[in-house]
Amino acid sequence: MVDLMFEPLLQPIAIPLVAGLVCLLLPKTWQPARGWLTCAATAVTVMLVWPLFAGGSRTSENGLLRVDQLSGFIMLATAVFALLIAVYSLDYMRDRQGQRLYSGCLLWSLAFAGGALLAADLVLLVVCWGLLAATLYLMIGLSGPDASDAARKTFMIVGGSDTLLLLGTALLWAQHGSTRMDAAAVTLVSATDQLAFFCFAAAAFAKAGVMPLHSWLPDCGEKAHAPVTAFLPASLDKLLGIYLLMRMVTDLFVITDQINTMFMFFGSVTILGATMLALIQRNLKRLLGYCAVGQVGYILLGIGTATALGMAAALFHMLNHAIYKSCLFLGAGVVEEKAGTVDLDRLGGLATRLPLTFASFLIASLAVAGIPPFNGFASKWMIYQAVIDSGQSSGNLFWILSLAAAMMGSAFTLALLVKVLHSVFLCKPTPHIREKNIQKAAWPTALPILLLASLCVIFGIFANGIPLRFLVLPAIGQAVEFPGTWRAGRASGLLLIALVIGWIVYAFTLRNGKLRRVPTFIGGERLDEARIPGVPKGASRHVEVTGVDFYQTVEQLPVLKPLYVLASSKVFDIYDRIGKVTAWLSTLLRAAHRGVLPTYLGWFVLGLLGILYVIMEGTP
Amino acid sequence: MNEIGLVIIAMGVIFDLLGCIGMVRFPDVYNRLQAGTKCVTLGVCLILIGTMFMAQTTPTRIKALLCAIFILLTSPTAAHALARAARVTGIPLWEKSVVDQFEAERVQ
Amino acid sequence: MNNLVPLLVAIPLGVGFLIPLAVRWKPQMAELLSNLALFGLVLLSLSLIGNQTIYHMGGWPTPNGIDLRIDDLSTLMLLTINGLALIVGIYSVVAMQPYTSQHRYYSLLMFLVAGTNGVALTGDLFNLYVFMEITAIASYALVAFSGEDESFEASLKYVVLGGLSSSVILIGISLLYAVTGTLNMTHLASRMSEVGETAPVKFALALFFCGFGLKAALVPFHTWLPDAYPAAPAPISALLSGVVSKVIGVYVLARLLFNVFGINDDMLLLMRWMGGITMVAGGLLAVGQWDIKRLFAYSSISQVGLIVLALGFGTTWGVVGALYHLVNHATFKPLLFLCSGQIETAAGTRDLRQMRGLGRRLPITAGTCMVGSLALAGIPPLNGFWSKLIIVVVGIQTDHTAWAVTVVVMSIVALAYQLKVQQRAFYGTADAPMEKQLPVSESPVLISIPMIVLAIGCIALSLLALSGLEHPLLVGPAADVLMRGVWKP
Amino acid sequence: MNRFVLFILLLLFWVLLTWPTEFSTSYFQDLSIGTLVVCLVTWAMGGSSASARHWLQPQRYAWAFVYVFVLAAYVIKANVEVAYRVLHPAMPIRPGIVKIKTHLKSPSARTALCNSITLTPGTLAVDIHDDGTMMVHWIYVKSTDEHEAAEKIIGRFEWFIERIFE
Amino acid sequence: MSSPQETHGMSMIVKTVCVWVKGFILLYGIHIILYGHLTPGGGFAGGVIAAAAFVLVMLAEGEDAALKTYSRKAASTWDSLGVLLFWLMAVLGVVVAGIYFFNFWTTSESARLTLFSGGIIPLCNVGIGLKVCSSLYLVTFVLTAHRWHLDTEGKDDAP
Amino acid sequence: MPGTAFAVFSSVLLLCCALCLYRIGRGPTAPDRTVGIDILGTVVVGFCALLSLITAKDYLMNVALVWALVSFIGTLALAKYLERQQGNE
Amino acid sequence: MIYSLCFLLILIGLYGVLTRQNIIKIVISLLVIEYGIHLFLVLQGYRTGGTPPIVDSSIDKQLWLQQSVDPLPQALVLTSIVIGLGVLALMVALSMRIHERYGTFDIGKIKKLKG
Ligand code: NA
Ligand code: NA
Repeated sequence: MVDLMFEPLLQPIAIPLVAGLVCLLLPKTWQPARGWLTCAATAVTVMLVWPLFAGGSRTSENGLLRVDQLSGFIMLATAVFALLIAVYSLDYMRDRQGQRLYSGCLLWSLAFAGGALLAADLVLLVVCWGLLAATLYLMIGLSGPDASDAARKTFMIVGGSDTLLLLGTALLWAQHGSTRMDAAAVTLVSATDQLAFFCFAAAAFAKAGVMPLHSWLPDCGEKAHAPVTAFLPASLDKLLGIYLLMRMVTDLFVITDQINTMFMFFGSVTILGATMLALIQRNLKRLLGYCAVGQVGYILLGIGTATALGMAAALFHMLNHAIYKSCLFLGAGVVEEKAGTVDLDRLGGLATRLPLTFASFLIASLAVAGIPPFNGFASKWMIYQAVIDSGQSSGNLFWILSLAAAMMGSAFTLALLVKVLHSVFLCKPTPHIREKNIQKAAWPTALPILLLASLCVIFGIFANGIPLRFLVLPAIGQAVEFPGTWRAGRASGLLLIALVIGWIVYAFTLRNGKLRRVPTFIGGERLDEARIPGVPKGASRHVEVTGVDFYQTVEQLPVLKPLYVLASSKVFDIYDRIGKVTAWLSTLLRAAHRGVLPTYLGWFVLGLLGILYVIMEGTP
Repeated sequence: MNEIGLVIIAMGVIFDLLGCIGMVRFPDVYNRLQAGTKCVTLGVCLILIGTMFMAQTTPTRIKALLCAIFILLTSPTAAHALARAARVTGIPLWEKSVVDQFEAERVQ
Repeated sequence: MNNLVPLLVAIPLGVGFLIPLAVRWKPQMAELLSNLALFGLVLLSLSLIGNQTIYHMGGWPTPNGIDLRIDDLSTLMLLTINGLALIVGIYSVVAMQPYTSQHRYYSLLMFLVAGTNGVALTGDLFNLYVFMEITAIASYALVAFSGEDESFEASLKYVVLGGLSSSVILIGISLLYAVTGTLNMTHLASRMSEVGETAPVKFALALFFCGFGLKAALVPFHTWLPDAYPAAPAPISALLSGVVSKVIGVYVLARLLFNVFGINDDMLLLMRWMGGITMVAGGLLAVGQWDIKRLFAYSSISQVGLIVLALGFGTTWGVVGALYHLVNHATFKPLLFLCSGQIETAAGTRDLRQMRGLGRRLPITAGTCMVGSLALAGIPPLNGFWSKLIIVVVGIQTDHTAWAVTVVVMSIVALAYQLKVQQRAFYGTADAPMEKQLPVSESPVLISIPMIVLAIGCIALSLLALSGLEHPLLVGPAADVLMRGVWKP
Repeated sequence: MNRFVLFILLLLFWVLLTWPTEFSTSYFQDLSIGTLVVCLVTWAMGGSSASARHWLQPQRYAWAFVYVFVLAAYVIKANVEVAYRVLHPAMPIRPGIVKIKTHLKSPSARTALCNSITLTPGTLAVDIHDDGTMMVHWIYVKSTDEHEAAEKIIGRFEWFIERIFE
Repeated sequence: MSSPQETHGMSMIVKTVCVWVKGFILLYGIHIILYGHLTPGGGFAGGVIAAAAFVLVMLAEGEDAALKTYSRKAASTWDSLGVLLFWLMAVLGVVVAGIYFFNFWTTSESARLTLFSGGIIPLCNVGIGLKVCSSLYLVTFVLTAHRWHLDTEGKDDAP
Repeated sequence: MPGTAFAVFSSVLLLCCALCLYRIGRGPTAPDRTVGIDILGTVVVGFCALLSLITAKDYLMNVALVWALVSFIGTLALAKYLERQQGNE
Repeated sequence: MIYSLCFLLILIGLYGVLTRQNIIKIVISLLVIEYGIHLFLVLQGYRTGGTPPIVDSSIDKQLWLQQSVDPLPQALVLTSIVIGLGVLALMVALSMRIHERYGTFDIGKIKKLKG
């Protein structure tokens, strides 16, 4: 028992678990104490995880827990994110309902994530996986009355995937007699093994938000509190989903080419579909949710390449994605908190009012879009490389499509983030914003955002030096060849120089007011002379391009329009589809239960006859 | 004793049969009751008396006697109750009946 | 010690008849006496753990007298029955206050427990029939107890279908008696192997399938259940769903098939198909419900289907899974029914469409209900997960992967309807009229304790899994009893 | 029925019921329990306050004894008559309900009368009112006049029953 | 409860016959109960016959007369007491001999076949008889009483 | 000799029962059926007595007695039921 | 021959249960089924047991005491009748309540609970 207590693998699970319990038990009025306890517990967890991460592979005495480079790395990331979120929540949750449950769930999520990551046994993994679904459900649910639908949907998909994980585990267990993660990898020959693989894949896809199991993510992003989304769907669930996928690919199964192609296919579809859907969103958080889905596609592409480079790229992208997407969600949280809305139509001009948030948001956005020198570019670049590389070596032409999808996805992402940046921060403040007296964000809120943004920069500039070298490549465990290396440091230096020059030019020219003012032109006409229907000539006029309006045209494009129409009627939402079919079956069955006793008696006799037939005749 | 018993039982059985035939043949409830009650009561009482003669033990004889008394007491009562119920319910007499002073009185 | 065995039936019967007298003295005697009796029964059942005896009523030897049989399986059943009954009895103290003639309720409850205990104990086929009928009659009356139109309708349907099934069972018993000349189950088992699989035996078997299938609510004999459970008072729904239909349906069927007839492939096939269809139909029907108790009732059907399906896999481990799930179901489904009672009291309706945001006013109900829901949906680490895991693994092991997949799919469906309840009842904010109607504070202690105990049970029963998934405490030995096969004298 | 009389009759009934195949000392058990039980039943079922005087007049028993034979004769006659009507192909019946009046007062007497006429030739008591008017179903109505019918139907019994019961 | 006309029972003749025979029927029922171990029948059959006596009163003399003879409360009390007697006999067996329904009050072999020879069996039969008689009476009562106020009655307590 | 006689008696009584059943089934009115039931009850009493002779079983005499009782009460109940039917209409 | 009578009774009852619309008739049909079963059980007793397990004066008591006759079927039937009576009483009471509330005995019209 004492040994168990000092088991280093158990501590990072036990500490947050106990702390969570304490949080739940603390009286309602002790909120500050609870907040600080959460921070402290997560910080301690980070400290406890560090030696695990640094210490290499080991297995616990009872064989139930195990850590290696991969899980250590992800575990560390998880703990760090938890710490950041805990700090952020100090202020964010101050005046909100359900703090007690929130703190408890936050810590427990960390604990269960630790359990899932450190599990050496699939059953433990399944257990923690399901518990995470439950905490996620609770955390979304406490985000207010509107969130209940999102919570239900999330739990349906994520909890349902847990059930599939159970089936997968059971299949492996029944077929191979072991639920150890480090048992011999299963070759996908028999149908049951393939079924098991697909169960695992579905679970990982659902957790990570790969299409078509993505639909909980936008809902959740829209409805849940920003830190909740930033913590669970944006970082923790991604990390776990990808972790499971990596485990499947590296330890559990022997992957075939078809599987890889399938991964790449789903990756491409996810990239394109999610970013296109994100493009037309008007809700900032929902848009970010779709965006988050899209980024998983890249990771999947990386894994699908089945090369060490691809894996490394995927892991790196996963980390990066978690960083910048958390940053974006936390930023969105600030926006929501300060502006009282996340409706893009009602936001605007926050750049001056929330400068730090804007800066972080800008960095993270550029990172998402894959603009150098930020981290997103580094990992995406690796992914492109890996796709090209593996495609050329395998001769399967699918890689071209994938690459095209990835490129297009990047373009779309850039477009949609420009849209966001424009309509939230840059465009003219809407009346709604003008009315608000917007204060700067408090330090506990600002600190994590700034930290994450700076990570975006650091991991971008020193991609080879820090994240790849210390975090990603050890986790891959094999040598990675970089065919056409992006010299991130040098390029960044050049960019920096360019920026400095640009600033100097700006400083010496523009700031002195030596500007040539020109009339506004629209469509080749001067604005104040242009004929605008409904506006009398000479009347005061100005043009507001809110960004949203601009992208409405995208919706109307002839090829995309039908797709968007279908999407808005939830045709691509697997949750909705299956729900409809189930409801239809249920209605059918209910109609058969007419409430009339003779009918039921008739069923009784029919049943009796059926049983008689089976028993008397026997079976062949 | 046995022979006497047998004869009595035979008579009883015959009366039973006659009563039942009457019950089937007669045209309305009241006549059927007449046939049924009288003949079947007597028939069964005769059977019971015959049983008294033929039974081997005293308790059985006593029971047969008690049973006969009981039947004699209750059978006409039941018939009366039935007839009254039929009449109250308004079951009409046979159409060839000559008189119905019950109905006449009720009409008054 | 052994002499106390029949007390398991005698105490509740005696108390049941004593209650009408005792309430003349003091009306509170009804709940007091019945809860005391139930407490005693729990202690008695606890004392039986590990016991293996055959008790001869009146001291007659096996073929002539009536046997009571204690083995690990019946002990497991007794523990479940009496434990749950005690919880329900405590809950009833407050929950049944609004009803008139409470003492009848407690009498009937006692008869229900007596009958169910008797069924779990008896080693005589006809005696089993008698106890089953006692149970059934008490449940018919309890279903009608609330005195609403629907409860009478439900009870009538239950009574007609139940009566028909009892007749069918009695025909089966008569046939067996005609063929073998004995009704003692041990004796019967040995005679059966002498007689062999003749047509009358098979016929009787089919009749048992049908009759006990109705008691267990297997499709297509399930139609009484969705009417009866919602109509009954919440504690009774809890008891009926938790143990009664399981004991007089599933337990008896398993006993007869495994220990008396001797299991064969035809029976297993039938069990798999009946159980599987029941599971699917029940789950699908539950999804479409708006009446919270009706939803839970259909979910009960689905779960019983799962149990029978697991029995139909026919291996020891399959039986372990089935029994484990049976015990688990006896924690989370009663919990859900008790919660539904609280919800109904608070909201004044059972229609999920008309509720919203009860969670804030009923935190204990919301919390415990959540635990129950997740346990039923098989979310780890709650007890439902472990039994489902076992069942799925066994399904695959025995080459019934399709059924295993179905179990998993229905698990997701279960999650769907449980989340429907959660979302509709507890999340969101109550509208103004509902808000006004809601109680200011959570229910009294005597209501909360049973729910909390059951919720803890949902968590604690997973500890059984830790004692070894292949042979958990209590459940494993009970499964062995069935798998040891036909009884030998 | 008077309680004492009831007690005696019930005790008699008990003795008849428990009549053993051969008497022995153990019969005492049955008798003592019987007395106890009979007391109980008398207490439970005894009712009216009618005096026991009637039961102590021996002439009533004598008339009753005679009446049994008279009644028996009529019963047999009645049966033969009905048998005749049943078996006759033409079914010679002439039914109807006639009204008659009896001067008997006590319920027992009236009951005895009614049962008697029900058991005897062609008549069936349908109803009796408090004033003594009776409705009688007659299988072969010989007279519709109240007095004449009364004479034909009940005249032969009324006399005996009055002596036995009133 | 019910209109006076309806509690009257049946015609004078039926009433009188009822008065004559009811005591004998009850006694006969008790006889069957007490001698149940020696002759066929026993508690159940005897109970039915005893109940028949009361049911006869209810039919012929009316509900009120029946209630005067055997009140509802008395019936339900005896009902419970009957069962408890039976139950007591069963459990006493444990106390005396450690076996349920142990016939702890038997006489010698030679003294069998008399009233007291049955030991506890007659007592059990008495219990059953009380139970059967009272519940049958109550059931009949409830069923007939119910029909009478079919039109006026609203909700009654549960069955 | 008694054996054949009893056989004949039994068959005749069975015939009686059949006639009663005919009346019960045929009706035409409810009181008609009730008459059939009443008479059937009485006939069965005789039959029981006869059976007790044939089989030499004492207890059948008890059955006869009980049957007479039940039949009487049943008839009264039916009669009362019929009367009340009329009263409700 | 008489076994087919039991069978017939059960079938008639089953037919009645399935086809009748009136609750009371359904209840009666159930009773018929039950009687069929009871008849069958009683027949079992006569087939297997020699003398009925009943003491009466026509049997040598000492002999009877030594004999171990199978009293089961009668006991079964008796118990079964008692149980049947209980169920019957319940059914009738329920039917009456239903009639009171729904104003009908027609089972086809009693369907508030469905789906
Ligand atoms: Na259930
Ligand atoms: Na159930």
